[in-house]
Amino acid sequence: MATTVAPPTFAPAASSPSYAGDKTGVWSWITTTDHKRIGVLYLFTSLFFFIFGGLEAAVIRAQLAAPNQSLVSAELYNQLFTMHGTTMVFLAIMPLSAAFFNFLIPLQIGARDVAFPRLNAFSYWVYLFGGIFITLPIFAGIAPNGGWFGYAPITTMQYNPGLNIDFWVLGLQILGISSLAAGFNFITTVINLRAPGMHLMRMPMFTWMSFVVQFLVVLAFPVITVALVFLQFDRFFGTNFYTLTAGADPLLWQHLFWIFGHPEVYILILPAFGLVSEVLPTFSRKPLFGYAVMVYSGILIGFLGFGVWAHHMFSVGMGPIADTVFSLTTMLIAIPTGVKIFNWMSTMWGGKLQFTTAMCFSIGLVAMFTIGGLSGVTHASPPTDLQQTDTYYVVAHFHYVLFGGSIMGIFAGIYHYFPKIFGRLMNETLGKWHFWINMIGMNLTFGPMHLSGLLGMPRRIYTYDANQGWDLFNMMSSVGTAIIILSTLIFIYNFFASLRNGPRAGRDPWGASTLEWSIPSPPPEYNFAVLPNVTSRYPLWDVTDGHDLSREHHEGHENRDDRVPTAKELGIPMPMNTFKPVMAALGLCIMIGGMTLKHVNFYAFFAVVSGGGLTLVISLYAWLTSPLEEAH
Amino acid sequence: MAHDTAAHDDAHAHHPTAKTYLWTALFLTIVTIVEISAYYIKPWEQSAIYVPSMIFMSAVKFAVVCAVYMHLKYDNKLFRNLFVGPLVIAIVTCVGLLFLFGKVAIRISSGQ
Amino acid sequence: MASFPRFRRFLSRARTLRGFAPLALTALMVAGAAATAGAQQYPNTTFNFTTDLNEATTHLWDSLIFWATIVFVIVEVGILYIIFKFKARPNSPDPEHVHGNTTLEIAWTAIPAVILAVIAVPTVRTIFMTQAKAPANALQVEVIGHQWWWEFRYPEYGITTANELYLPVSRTVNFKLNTVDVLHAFWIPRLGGKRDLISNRTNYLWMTPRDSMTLKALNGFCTEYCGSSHGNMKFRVFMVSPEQFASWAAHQKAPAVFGVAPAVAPVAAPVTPAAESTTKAGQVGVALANAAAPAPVGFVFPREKLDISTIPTATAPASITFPAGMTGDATRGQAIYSRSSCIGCHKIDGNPMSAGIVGPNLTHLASRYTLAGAVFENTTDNLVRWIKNAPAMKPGSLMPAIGSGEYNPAIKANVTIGGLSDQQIADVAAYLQALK
Amino acid sequence: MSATAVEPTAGAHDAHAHHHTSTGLDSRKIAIWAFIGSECMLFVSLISTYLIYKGKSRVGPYPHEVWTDPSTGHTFGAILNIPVTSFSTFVLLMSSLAMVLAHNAVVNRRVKRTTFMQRLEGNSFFWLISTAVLGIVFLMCQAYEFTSFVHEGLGLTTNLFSSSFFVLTGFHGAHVTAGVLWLCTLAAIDKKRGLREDEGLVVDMCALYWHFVDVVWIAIFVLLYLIK
Repeated sequence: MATTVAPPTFAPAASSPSYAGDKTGVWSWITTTDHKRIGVLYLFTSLFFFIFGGLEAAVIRAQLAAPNQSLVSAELYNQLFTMHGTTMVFLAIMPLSAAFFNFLIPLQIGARDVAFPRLNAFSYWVYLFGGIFITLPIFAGIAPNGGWFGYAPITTMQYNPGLNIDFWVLGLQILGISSLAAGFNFITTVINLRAPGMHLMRMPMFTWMSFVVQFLVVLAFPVITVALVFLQFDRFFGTNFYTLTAGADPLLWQHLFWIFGHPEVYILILPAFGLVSEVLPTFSRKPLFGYAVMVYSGILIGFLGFGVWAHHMFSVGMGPIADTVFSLTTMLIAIPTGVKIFNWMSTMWGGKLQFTTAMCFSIGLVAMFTIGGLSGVTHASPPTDLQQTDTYYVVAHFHYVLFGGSIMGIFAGIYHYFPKIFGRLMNETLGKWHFWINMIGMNLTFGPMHLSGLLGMPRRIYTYDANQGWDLFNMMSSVGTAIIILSTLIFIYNFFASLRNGPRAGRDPWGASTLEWSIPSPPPEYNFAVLPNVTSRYPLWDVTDGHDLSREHHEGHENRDDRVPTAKELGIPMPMNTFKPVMAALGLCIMIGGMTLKHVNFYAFFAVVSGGGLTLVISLYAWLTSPLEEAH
Repeated sequence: MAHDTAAHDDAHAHHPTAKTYLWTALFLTIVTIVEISAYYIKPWEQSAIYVPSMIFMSAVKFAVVCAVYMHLKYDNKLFRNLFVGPLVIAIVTCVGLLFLFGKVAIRISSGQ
Repeated sequence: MASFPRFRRFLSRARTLRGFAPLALTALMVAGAAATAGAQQYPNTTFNFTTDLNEATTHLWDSLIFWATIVFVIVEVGILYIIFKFKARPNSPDPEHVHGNTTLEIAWTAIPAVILAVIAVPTVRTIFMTQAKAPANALQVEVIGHQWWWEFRYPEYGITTANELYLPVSRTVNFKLNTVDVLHAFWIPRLGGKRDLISNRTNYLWMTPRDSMTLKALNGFCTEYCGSSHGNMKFRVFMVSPEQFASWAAHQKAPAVFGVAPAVAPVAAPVTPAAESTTKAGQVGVALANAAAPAPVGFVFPREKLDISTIPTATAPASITFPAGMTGDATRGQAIYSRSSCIGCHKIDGNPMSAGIVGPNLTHLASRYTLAGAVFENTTDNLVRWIKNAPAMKPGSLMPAIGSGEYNPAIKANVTIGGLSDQQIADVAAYLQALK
Repeated sequence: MSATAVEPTAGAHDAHAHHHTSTGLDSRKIAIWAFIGSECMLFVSLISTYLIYKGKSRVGPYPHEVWTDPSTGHTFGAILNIPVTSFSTFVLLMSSLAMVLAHNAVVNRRVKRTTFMQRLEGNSFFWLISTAVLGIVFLMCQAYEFTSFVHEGLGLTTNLFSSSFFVLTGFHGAHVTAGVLWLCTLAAIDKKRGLREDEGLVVDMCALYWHFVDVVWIAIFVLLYLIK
């Protein structure tokens, strides 16, 4: 049941004051503390970086289309693959998920905002500035070049004296701060801001999976922070953490990195699982099969994710006991993951399947992620992994997981939630074109990589010799990349055309079941005029008072939406717009980013770092001493 | 203001008195003195139980501070879970790392 | 916005084809797997029964892919079936709100667990089998990784060589893996296994190649990203009979025989005659005179047995020019070599001046088929250009440009003092090519 | 909270304390506990690194062993100064007591206090300042320790032990410094207008952080100093 509709005491009007409408202008976006606007900012920024990272991959594939090519130099190639990985992981997929955390979590749990709205704005701006900081060097040819997991000692001053790695180390620190701040914020939001009756076991699956992800973030990021601090101190102050001559063990970096890195994999995939778990029930017209098991398997995946890190390192020679332990824990993870796949299939089983674009992408995820999961099992076994690790087989594996999994799930989420976010529907025909071309392109790109890897092609090589038996597969992969680019162009066109001209969506264009669909699209700034009282997992389906909201809105049109009153009219206190988090973020990024100048000019270094620090302190003080909301 | 009740419930939830805090401090001091003495008592320091006993004593101190000073014993169970969960993961990770870098693992891994 | 009515009609007709992509992928995978059986076409395939190690791994892979295929087919066929069967039709009723089924959920928790247990047992057995101590009588080979080339030492024979590895069949070989700089990984796909070379640590990898591998030439790669020329860090493995190995080893152990009576170039000599090299479009070469090459005293892997995949196809960049028809003199070359910066890094047994250990040991350079981490064929054309400007041929190469006037990226300037003229380079090349 | 109140404490106004919360708890306290959970992983990474590198240094000086520099012939003693560190450990332990009494004083404002001891118990400013001062004493001990190490020839870059030791204890020291600043801010507010009973949470957040920094030191003291 949903008691969220405001009493119809207000006359219908042409436009409703949504979060996007009542305050306009660039400044209102810069100073916003509204979780929905921040979500939209995340969405646009991360889509930009997604396309940027894709272009880096396009250059990589062009270089590898045929043997012995020299489109780019070895050095530039190394920067490209490093930045492709770094961009996709830290600047595209994680923040794309964050866009959905921001937009959806408060709506799904029936909250007015996140627990700390200004901290939320701070997270976004730190991400944006950090993303710019780590991306710009590629245009000067001094981008990070140590691979996205930057194994020591190739990243130490001795073997990498340029600024490249400094950008990487400091950029990741900045992005880590953004993720950590968001992590604390969302943990608190989910624990504390649920609407009355929204028990943990009534939360929508996306919120559940995101909740698990926040714990992974706050527990995994400190480890990489420490590993990066060691590296930064080594490079800046001459400490010995990775200094070979002092007897340092390069495996220290690898272990610390992967203690972070494996949970990171689940940070990337679980939100997509959550999105798919929203889409599949909606278009099957059936509740999610085995809700409780889905929750527990998500938690288990997250928890086990901390106990498998060394399976990335079977080739370093850890000895049979460690190999066995990490092999077995890795295999264990296949069980909850498999359970999820079968539960999704059972959700569809017996349903009334509507193949919207979002549904197609969701089914695509189930089909494609399965391939990535199964190839994952083949290298959970150390002896076979030794033939596969650091070859294109592994590249194929994690692209099936991250492209076939995360990106497919995120596309499903974008098509599904676009009407909620922007109030307009995306074009379904173009959506189908996007889906099918994307599906073909993806399989053509990454499918043959299984073979080139199993046929002996190492990863991260900037060129290869002819007659190795890899030419055909590489050409296929490169052609596939062009097809993915085509599909992405269709998506971009569809996105912006629909933003402008798409048909108006009602509250619940899909007949979905969760709270976010009970309010207007786009939602008013305060989300819920009256906090809903939740009595079921599917409040819009399990109607108890005979008032079938879902059907009404499904069949209804945009004109049926009554004019939505503003927060002021309803007397709901809203967080004020503020510039302070932006300034604090800017100060922080200048302070950390300015450290790169240490190797250039000490006085500039000192001036920039202290200037940034001062900005940070002053903005923080102003932030903490000013009230969040207007006095009421 | 609803604010008051929320803060009150939280802060006043059966917290111990200053006396309890003083006794706790005394206990912690005594354990610390025992620890430091153990370091100087050669037979103890060189015996096999030295390291386990030291880890045990510090674990007790750790637990007492968390339970009494940080009110975990008296507070909402949620806080305990928020702390103990990560702590367990942290300790398991630490033990795992120490094994992986330990003499045993290195000897086995060289296979020679 | 365009609505594409035609495409929509097409789509509604093509709806029965939904899920074609997974099927196509399956077909692709099966076709690919079948194709991998042919090692001729796929010279670096990882599916082999060439060593005991490889055999164990391949068996394990077979069982993994067997179960994975079953799960794959169940899931993908299941999805297809569900798509066809439960597609919304105008008259289809609203589905029942089923929330779960405990029996089913236990089943698909338990069944994968059982499958994984079935996989885990041979996995663990293989882990302990392959990581046991190598047999005491194994041939010890020390593998030392450098940015970006391989050093191989046979302590038993007192041999040090680079980038080309000779292995006798039927005898266990135990690789002792170390690196002098960053991490590398040692991988011969056809023989199986892979181990990282970790700074400040020692790793081992051992295997016993089968008889059937005699006179096979294989590729080896560095698979751990190690900097600019990671893609250029390759090596060759020549599998030979124990007798051939003994002959090769005896020859390699002796200093290069230089200055003995001139002899006919041996069959196995990798030196491309000048005439041949100048026929290449855009290439110029040198003719070598006074190459006092002795008759080969030891076994060298026969050229005609080289697999096509082991012959490099990379060419030197056109930016390095070399005058055509220049003649090098080996004796003169030896003198130039012995007073140039070469000796600071390279060692040639029999040349007391040349005792460097930073670069590859050049004692029997002329008996090798490749140069510079198995990236280039060991031809006169490539050798003179390599000496002239190595960094231009191999990005990041620690060997500096030596040709006079060439750009040296290490000092960000052109080579002046100590640089060699083209004639001097031709002489040095002649000397090196005499080192059989 | 009134608009006149100026409280430079972390997120004081960000929490919807006066809004509905599902647990009835203040969001800020949940956030600080999540933060402390995260800090566990931070310190475990640092401590693990120290323990991993223990005994792996190629040159001295060493924490517990005597070492003679082969090039100079100079002999170094065991570098760790147990008496000084025992004292600073005790100081930090007592600061935890002062901290918890400060919180006790703020949340028991309504209690009638007549005797000197009772008034002392209720003097939150005294306890806050005492905590901060004890923290500063601890930092001074650490500064003394670091300086003496450097004088004895153990710099940040000397060996694996020194790098991991200085970075670990330095990180802990940085946390103590942040805590001292936080405490001073609270004390300033208390002096200026008095912390109200309903602001117990503001003190509690600082207290939780401070105690956490203390328990980390309990672990560091045993693992680094007392176990050889």
